Amino acid sequence: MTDQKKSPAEQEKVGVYICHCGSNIAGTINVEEVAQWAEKNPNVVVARNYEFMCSSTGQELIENDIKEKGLTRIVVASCSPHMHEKTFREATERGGLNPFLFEMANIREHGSWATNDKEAATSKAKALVNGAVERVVHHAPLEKIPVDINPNTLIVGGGIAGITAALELAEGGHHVYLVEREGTIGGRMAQIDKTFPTLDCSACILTPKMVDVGQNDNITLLTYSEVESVEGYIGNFNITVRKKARCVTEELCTSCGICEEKCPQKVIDENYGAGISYRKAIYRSFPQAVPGYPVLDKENCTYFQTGKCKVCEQVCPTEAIDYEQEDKVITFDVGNIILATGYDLFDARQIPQYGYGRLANVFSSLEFERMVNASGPTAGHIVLRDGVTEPESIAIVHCVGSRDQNHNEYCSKVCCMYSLKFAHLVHEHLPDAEVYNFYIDMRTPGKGYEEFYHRLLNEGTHFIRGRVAEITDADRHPGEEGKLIVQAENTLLGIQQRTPVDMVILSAGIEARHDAEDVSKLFKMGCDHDGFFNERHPKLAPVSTMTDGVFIAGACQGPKDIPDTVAQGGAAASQVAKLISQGTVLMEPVRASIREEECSGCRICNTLCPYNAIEFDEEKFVSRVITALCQGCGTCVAACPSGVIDGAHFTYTQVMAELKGVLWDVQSDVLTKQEVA
Amino acid sequence: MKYSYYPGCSLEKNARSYHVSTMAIAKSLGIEFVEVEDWNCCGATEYISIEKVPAYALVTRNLALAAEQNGSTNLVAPCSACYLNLKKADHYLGENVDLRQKIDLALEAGGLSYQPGSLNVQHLLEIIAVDIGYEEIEAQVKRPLFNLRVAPYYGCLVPRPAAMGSFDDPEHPTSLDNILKRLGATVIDFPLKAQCCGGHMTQISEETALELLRRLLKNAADYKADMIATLCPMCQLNLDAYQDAVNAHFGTDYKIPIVYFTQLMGLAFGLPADELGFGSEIVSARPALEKITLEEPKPARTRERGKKKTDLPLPTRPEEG
Amino acid sequence: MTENGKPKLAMYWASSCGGCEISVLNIHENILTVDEVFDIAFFPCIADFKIKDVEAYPDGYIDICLFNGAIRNSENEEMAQLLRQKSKVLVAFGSCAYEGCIPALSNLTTKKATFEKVYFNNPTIDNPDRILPQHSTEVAEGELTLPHFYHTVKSLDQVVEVDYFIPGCPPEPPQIWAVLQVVIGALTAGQPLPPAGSIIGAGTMALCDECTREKKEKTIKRFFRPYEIQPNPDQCLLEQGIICMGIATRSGCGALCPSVGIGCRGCYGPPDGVEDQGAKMLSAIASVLDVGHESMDEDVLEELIQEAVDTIADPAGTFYRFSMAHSILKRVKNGKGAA
Amino acid sequence: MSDHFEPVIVGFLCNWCSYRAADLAGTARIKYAPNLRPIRVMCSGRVDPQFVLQALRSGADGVLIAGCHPGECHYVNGNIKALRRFTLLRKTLEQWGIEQERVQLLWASASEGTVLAAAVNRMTEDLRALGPLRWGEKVLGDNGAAHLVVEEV
Repeated sequence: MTDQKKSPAEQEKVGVYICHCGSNIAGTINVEEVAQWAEKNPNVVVARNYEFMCSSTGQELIENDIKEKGLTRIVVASCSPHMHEKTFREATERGGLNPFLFEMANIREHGSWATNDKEAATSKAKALVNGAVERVVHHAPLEKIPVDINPNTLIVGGGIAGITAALELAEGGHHVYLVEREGTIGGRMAQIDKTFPTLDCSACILTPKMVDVGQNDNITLLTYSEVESVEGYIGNFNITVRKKARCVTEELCTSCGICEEKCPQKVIDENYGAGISYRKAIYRSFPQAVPGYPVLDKENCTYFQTGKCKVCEQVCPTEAIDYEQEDKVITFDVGNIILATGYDLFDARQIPQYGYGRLANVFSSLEFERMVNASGPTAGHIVLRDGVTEPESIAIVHCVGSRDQNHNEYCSKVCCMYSLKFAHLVHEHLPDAEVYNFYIDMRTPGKGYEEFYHRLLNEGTHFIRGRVAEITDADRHPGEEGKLIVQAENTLLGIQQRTPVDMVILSAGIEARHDAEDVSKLFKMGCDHDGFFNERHPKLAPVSTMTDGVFIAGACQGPKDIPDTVAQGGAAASQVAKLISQGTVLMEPVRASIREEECSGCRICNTLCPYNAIEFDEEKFVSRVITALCQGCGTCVAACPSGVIDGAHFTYTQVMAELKGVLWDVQSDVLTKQEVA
Repeated sequence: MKYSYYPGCSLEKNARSYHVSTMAIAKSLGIEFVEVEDWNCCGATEYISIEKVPAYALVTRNLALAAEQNGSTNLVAPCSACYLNLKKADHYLGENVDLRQKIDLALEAGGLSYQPGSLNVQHLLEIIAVDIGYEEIEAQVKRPLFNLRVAPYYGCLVPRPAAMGSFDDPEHPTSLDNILKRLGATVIDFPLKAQCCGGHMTQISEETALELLRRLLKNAADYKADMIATLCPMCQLNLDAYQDAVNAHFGTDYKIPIVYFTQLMGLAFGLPADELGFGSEIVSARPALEKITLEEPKPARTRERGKKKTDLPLPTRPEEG
Repeated sequence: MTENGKPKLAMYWASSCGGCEISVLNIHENILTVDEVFDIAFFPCIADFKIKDVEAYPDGYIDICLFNGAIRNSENEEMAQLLRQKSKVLVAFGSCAYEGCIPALSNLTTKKATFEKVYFNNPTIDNPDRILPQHSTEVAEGELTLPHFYHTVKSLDQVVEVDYFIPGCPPEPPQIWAVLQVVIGALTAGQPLPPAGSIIGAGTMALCDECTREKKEKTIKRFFRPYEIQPNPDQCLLEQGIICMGIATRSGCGALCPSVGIGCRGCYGPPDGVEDQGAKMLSAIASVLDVGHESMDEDVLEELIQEAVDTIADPAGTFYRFSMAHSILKRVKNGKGAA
Repeated sequence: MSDHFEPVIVGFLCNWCSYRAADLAGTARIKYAPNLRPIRVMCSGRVDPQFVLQALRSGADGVLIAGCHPGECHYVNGNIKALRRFTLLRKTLEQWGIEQERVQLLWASASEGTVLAAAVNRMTEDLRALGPLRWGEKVLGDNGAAHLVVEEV
C-alpha cells in the first residue's frame, strides 16, 4: 500500500475529545477515565472531556488546541457521525486543518445508550476511541470534487408529477426533455373522473397544464418514446431516447381526428380505457391528448396485419400518414434527471376468490373510474357489464392486494379515499342504489379527507368493517339468486355476513411498475423491497436517490395521492433548479482511485461497479475510475486482487489500523518475529 | 414413474371404484404404484384433533413403513384425509422437536423410525396434474367426454393449507378443471369447488351436513352440471349417499351423480365403464354418461363482446393450463 | 574475503524439495561465472560440508547465503539461526523460505493428523506396532536424537531476520541469474544493492501484466477443474472458469503456466500491496461470480451462490497453496480443519 | 482476567443500513450485549476478507458483517458481492476449523434496530458457548516444539 509506506504514525499529534452529552454519555461511561487513558496513547497530545462538544464552546476547544498545541489530527468521541460528523469536520477546518483529518467515535448510540453496564460501556468506549485514534493518524487530507452542471434536465414520465416538474423548471427558464412512453402525456390523472375530496373534475384541472407543457418552448416533448441508455454522471448525463414510429408525420398532422373516426378497426383500449372501452387502431387516447397527433397501433392495424385497408391514408387531408415511418433514435445531454414513472394497478385476477375476470359484474377500480367518467364508454352511466342495467346495490371492496401478506404488505394509501369517492359518485348517479364499503381500517389522513368520510357517513353508505373472504355467484338463500354475494366477517358485529349485490368494485392497490427494476438499473439507482424506487433518505431526502443528479417524484417512489405527487414533482424540480443555479457541485471525496502504474489490467473490477465508473484503457491495459461517477462504496477496493485500488477515507491501512485499534485489549501476546519487526 | 401407494381404508370398501379406476388409468399413463405393505388407518379427520400424540404415531407408522420399503420416495394417497394426515405428520414432525421425540419413542417400540422430510407426500391429483401433466393426459384421450357438463369438486382438504406448500391455489384451485377440460368435458366454473362437504358432520349434526350438501348440489344444479367429479372418498360418500336425505329434508329433487375424476379419465382413455367401478354409485351415472356425444361442442366465446351491442368488454381471464 | 579473495556463497535447504538447487543450476553456462566469482562456503547439495565447518566460520564470513526451504522442525530453525549468524546477506530463496509453500500446506491440518497419515495410514507403510519417530531414543551406544517436529510450518523470516526474498517455486533461472548479477556487481564493482527487506528477482504487480491472453470483463457462472474443460487458447483462463491465481500473484515468471493453458498456481506470492494472497484471490473471484441478483428472494440467492461457490473444490488449498505460512491466520485451528 | 469469558465481536457495519440500525437501537435505548465493536464501512461490499481474517488474528472471537437487505443496497448490489465473498470465505474458514458462528453475515435495514440488537445478542451467546478463539495465543502460540507427538497420537 502506498499510504503504508508513509508510516505517518509517529509524527502525528492527535487531540481527543470525549463528550459527556449531558448525562447521555457521562451517565453511563466514565468519560474522565476514558480521556485519561486515551492520553497515554503515544500519538495523543491532549485528551479532554467536555460537557457538550457540539456546543460552540466545545468546538472552540478543538479550534484552539489545533492552533495552540499544533494538533494535526482530531478525534471526537460523542454521538453518531450521522449526527455531528459535519459539525466537527467544520470545527477542524476552522482550526486550520483539512476537515478529513478528523475521525469520530460513536460512544453514545453504539455505547452509552446501548447498555446499562457502566464498566462494559467504558471499556467499549476505550476500544472505539482507540480505533479512531489509530485510524486518524493514517488519514490523508482530501478535497471535495467540483463538477459542472449542464442546465438541461431529463424528466421521464408525463403524468402529473412529470408535468409539474417540467413546468416548474421550464417556467424558471431551464430546458427540459420530457419523455413519455404513451402517445400522450397526462398519465393516470387523465383517466380519473373526479379527484377526492374536493370532487374537482380531474380533466378540468389537468388539461390546462398539459397544454402549457405542449406550448412551452423550454420543453422538448418526446411522447411514444422510451429512454434507451443513460451514460455519465451528475451534471453530465448523455441520454439516448427511442422515439417509436407512430406512422404519422407530426409536421403535417393537424390533429383533425378524421383518420381515427374512419378507421374500421376497433380495439379494446387496455391502457387509457382500462380494458372497458374501445379505441381505433389509429387513435388518440382522449380528445385533449397532448400532443394531438394520433398513434398508429401496428399490431392491430388492418393494413399492417393483412396488407389491405389504408383508409386512414385515404381520408387524411394533409397526407400525414406514413406507413414507412421508422423509429428515431435521439441523443442529448442533460445535467439532472427526474424519474416520475408512476405506478401499476394491482391485478385483481391474482385473488381468484374475488372473481375478477370470472364474474362479469366484478369491476376493477380503474374500470369503474372510466365508466363513471363522462367521456367513458357509458358516458358516465353506472351500469352492469351488459351495458344497460343499472345496479341496485354495489359493494366496494377496499384493500384489494394491499395490506395482504399474500400480495402487498403495505397500505396503498389512496384506496380508502377513492373508495369513498366511488360511494359518493354512486349516490350521486343512482340515488336509490345501496352502497356497501367493506374496509379493514378507514385511512383518511389528509386535508379535508376525514371530513369527506363524515360526509359519506351521512350519505347513507353502509360501512362494513371486515376483509372480504369471497365474492361468489353461488346463491344459498332466497334473495341471493342472480346476485353477487359478498362474504365477509363483520368484525364490529362479530358475525359472518353475506351481502347480495348487483355489482362489485375491487379497490385495487398501487404497485411498482412491472418494469421498475429495469428502469432502476438503467438509471443506476435502487428499488426497495416492494419494487418502488428507493429514496436517499425516507425523511430528509425523499426525492433524491443514491445516484447524484437522479431524482424521483410521485408514485414511482411509493403509493401517493395527487397532492403528494404534485408536491414531489415540485420538490424534485427545486432540487434540480438548486443544482443548476449552483453551476457546479462539490462531491464527497470518498471515492475509489486506481494506481494505474501498478494496475496489471486483470479487469476483475470492470464489472463490479453498479455505476459503470470503472473503464478499461485498451491502450495502456489498465483500468481507471471515473471519479465523478464513483459513489465510493468500496466494492472494487475490496475486490482488487493486487490491492491497487484505493478507497479514499476507507483505505486498507485506515480500516486495518482501526481494526487493530479496537482490539487493543485482546491482541495476543505471542507475536511472530515478523510481526514484532 | 414409480410411487409408493397408500390406499387408505375407504379405497378398500366404499371407494373401491376410486381404487379400481386409479389402477386402470395408472396403466395407461405408465405409473407404477407400489402399495405400502402392512399399512394402517391414518386416523381420519378427527383423531388428530383429539389425541395428538397417538394420532401422529398412528399416521407416522405409515410414513416409516413407506420410507423403509423404499418403493419410492414419493408417497401418494388418493384419499384427501389420508393425504393431509400423512403430509401434516411429515411437516409438523420436522417443525416440532418435542412431538418428534415422542413419536420417535413410539416408532422405536415397533422397531421403526422416520426422518421427517425423507418422503414427498403427494395427492393423486398432484401427480396426475403436475408429474404427468396435461399434455400427456390429452395424448391418452381416445373417447372425449364431449358435451358432458362436469362440476370439478376438490373439497376442503387437498388444496389447504397453503403453508405446507400446496401445488394449487388454496382458494381457487384449477388443476382438476384443467384435467377435465383435456378430457373434452365441459367444465363449469364451480364456485363451491373448494368448500366443505360436511365431512363427519353427518354423524354429529346431520342438519349442518345436509345444509352444506344442499349448497353444493344446488350450485351444481344451477350451473346445469350433469355430474360432480370428486377426488375424495368422504366427499363422494356424503354427496352420493345423502342426496336422498337432502331431497327429503329440503323438498328438492336433485339427481346428480358423484363420480371420481379417475373414473372419467378412464372413460376418456377408452377403458370399459365396468372396469372403472361405474355402477357402484348410488345416484346412477348412466343417464349423464349417455349425454356424451361424438361432436365437439362449439367453444364458448369469452373475451369478445357479448351477444348484445351494448355489452362492455370483459377483463381477460388468467392463463390456464 | 579469504585466501583467494573471492566472496563466499552458501546455499542451504531446509524443508524443501531440492527444486531450488536445480533451478540455480539451470542458469546454464552462467554457473561458470558464479564459480569464477564466488567461493562456495556451504552447499550441501553439490559439495560435502559439515555443520561443524560452518560453525567454525567467523560471524559474517559468508557474503551471501541463499536459504531455501521452510522451517518445519527444530533443525531447520537451528540452521537458519546459524546461517544468519555466519552470513552478511541472508536471502530467503524460493517460495518455501519466503512464504511456506507446499510444506506449509500442512498448516491446513494438524501435526497429529500429519503423523497419522505418514506413519500409519499411508498405503506404502507397514507399521503394525504403530512406531513413531522419537525426539530422543536410548540405544546401547547412548542417546539418539531427532529434531523436534513443529506444529506449524514457518517461513524463514518468521525465525530470523532476512535481507532479501526471491519468490518462486522454484525461482525462474533468468531471474536468479539477474539477481546474482546484481550481487556480483555489488561485490565486485561496488554497485548499490536493493534496500534490505526487498522482494527481488520478480516484478511488483500482478502476473496479468505479463500474461498475453486476451482479457475481457469478467462474469463467471461457475468454476471448472482442469480436467472438466478444454480452455480456449487465447482467452483469459479465469474468464473461462479455470482458477488462475495470476490476478493475485506477483509477476516475474513470465506467465509460464497460463501460456500453456494451466491456471497460475500463485507460486510468486502476492504482489506489492497485498498482505494475504489467498484472501485477496477469494475476494476477487467471489466478486465476479455472476450468479444471484438483488431482486431475488434471499433464500434463492443464497442457494444459487452456494451452488456456484461449491464448484471450487478446495478453496484453502487452492488459494493458499504457496502462502499459508505468510497468510494472516497462518494455520488452521488446532485439532480442527480439513485433513 | 477472571474465568468469566466475554466474547469480543468486531462488526463491519455498512454506513447506510446496518450502522444506522445500530444508531437506531441506541436512540431507541434498546439494550443489547456490549460485546460488539463496530467499524463503519460505506458498504458491506467494502469488507475485504483480509479484514475478517485480521480481526480473528488480532484477538476477536467473532466477526459480524452487516449490510442492507438484498435489493435494498444503497449501492444497488454491493451487498450481493458481500454475500458472494462471505459464502466463499465461510467455506474456506470451515477448512480452517473456524466455527460458522464466529463469522456471520446479517441483513439489517436502517429501521431494524431490533434486528441488529437481537443478532448481536444471539451471536454473543453463540460465542460464549463456543469459548474464546484467541488465535494468537491459542492457535499460533503452540509451536509443537516442546514435546514429541507419540503420546498425542
